[in-house]
Amino acid sequence: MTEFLTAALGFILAMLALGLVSILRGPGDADRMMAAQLIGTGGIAALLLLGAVTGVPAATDVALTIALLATFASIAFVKKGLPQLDADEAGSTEDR
Amino acid sequence: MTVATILEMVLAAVVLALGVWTIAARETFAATVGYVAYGLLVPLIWVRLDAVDVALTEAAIGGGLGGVLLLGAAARLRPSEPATAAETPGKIVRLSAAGASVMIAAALAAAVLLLPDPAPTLAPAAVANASATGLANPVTNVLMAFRAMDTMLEKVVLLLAIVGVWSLASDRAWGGRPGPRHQAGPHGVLVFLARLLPPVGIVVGIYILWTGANHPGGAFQGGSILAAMWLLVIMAGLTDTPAVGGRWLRLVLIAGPGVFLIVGLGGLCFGPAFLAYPLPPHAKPLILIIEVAMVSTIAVTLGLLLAGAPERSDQG
Amino acid sequence: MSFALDILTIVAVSAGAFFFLAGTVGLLRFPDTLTRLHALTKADNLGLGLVVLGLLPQAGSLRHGLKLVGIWLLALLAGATVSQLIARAARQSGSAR
Amino acid sequence: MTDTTIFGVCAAAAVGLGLYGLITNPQPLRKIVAFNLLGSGVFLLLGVVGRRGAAAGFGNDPVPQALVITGIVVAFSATALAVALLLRLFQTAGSATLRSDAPTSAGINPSGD
Repeated sequence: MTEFLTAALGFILAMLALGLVSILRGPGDADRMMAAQLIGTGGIAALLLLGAVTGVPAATDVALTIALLATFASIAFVKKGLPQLDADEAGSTEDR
Repeated sequence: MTVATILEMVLAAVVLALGVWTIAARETFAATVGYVAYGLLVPLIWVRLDAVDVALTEAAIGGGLGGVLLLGAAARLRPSEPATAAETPGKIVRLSAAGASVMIAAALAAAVLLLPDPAPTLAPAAVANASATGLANPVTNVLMAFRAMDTMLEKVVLLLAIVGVWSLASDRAWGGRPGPRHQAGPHGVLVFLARLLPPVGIVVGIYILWTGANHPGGAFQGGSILAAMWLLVIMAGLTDTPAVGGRWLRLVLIAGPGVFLIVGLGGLCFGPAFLAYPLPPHAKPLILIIEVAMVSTIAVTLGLLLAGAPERSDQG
Repeated sequence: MSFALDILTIVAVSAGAFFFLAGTVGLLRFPDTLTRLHALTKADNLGLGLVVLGLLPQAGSLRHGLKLVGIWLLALLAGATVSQLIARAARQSGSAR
Repeated sequence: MTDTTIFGVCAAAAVGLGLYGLITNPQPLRKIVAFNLLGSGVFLLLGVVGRRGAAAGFGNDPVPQALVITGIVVAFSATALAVALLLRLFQTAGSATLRSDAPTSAGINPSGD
């Protein structure tokens, strides 16, 4: 079972890396903002599998922390990444 | 080559590739995004090294708060980028820098790989004295008891950093509020998230603090989650950043190191030495009191460090 | 019983890995920001959900299992909100062609 | 090949990368990012040392772990101060260059410590 989970973990990590390549290369900043989102899902999946493989149950707590802070990072991406959004009265433009 | 070895090589390769991107990317904003991704992936290595306490801290700081700090600065400094990009040093400088970096990296790798076997360690001593505090997590024991002086001074460093940041305010904004005032409509998506997530985040933060006594976790990791939740509420426009001149704010800022210092002096007056804790049944409650005072200080300090220097006067 | 649970783990984690593959293929192949965002959020959230489902039989205690489910719910909430915000930002900055 | 070998080399490479970026990148913010990368490599090195020194039934030596946690906090404080200084420089001078009129600006350390 451990072998299988390790292989799945390696596969998901490779997918994560490929996804990051395409995101970081991507033409606009909006593409790059997806990076934290990608880590928020793929990274957590990898971390949970790693906890099961390595026999560290506390890895779940790390995943919980990353889930919260990746969300925070994504929000900050959107708020700060596009200055025009923040400058011209963020409230009205963002909520329509 | 086992499956586990291949996995470790994939993990190291992904992390290093992100490191290369962080250094080599042309735009600063893109490089910073790469650093955030790097900071959120390094915890996997720490978990693999069986250091979950550090993994928690790296996840909270490296990826979360630190990444957001650098990202905000990159967005604000964007107009200055073309001017400074022209100052790239010449080929000779770059080549010699690359040479020096490779040499230092090789020396470090050799030093780590050629450590004497078995490596010198203080772990047995840390385990032998664990009963003195009543805490089961050895890392918390080292942080809060055996090297308590380091932890106390670390809080003083945080305090000095916030004093340094605040002293950069212009005369007009002295003692005022940091950052812009965010505004958002009452029915926006962001406001929805900022109402839903912080209660969960606060529970998780307190859980991480509480579990730190016996399992990986602790005041700093919990405090950074609380800080992130606070900033989320501020970014959604539900509340404003506090004026840095406020008395209550300053009281919270010194609560952590203050309580630590009082307990330490108590050890000097009633016990054998500075920061000496009393015998087992009383040590754990004292440490918990310090941790609770520290977590509020850490949450407020980290949040204000991210918010930056005051930019608006108190009324604005 | 434990054999059946192991089978469940293998099937669910494999399916989760497949959805991560689908998400990455979508990121690499789709032409513009909005479709790539669509590929990323749908496929990856489903992938994480399946991985969590697969790890549930391996979780030692009820508390651990509940934490796993909680992480997935948090990721879903974050994914839904953040992808909305990114899509809006992309549309306004005009990078979504 | 054990985990300490792989991650030890990875950590050393991160230090090298960070150092290279710190020297060659002209933008101060990039120098700060590079310095953080360097610091993260040093922390990882300590983690690998702690892993090798694992004894008394631990996966990783608790003493270096505690040192690294303290180090991460101090590095974050220094980064926050450096970023604040940089933003203030940009605000008052209108540019974020570290270059003064004197040709050598080698002594400037953007990390703030």
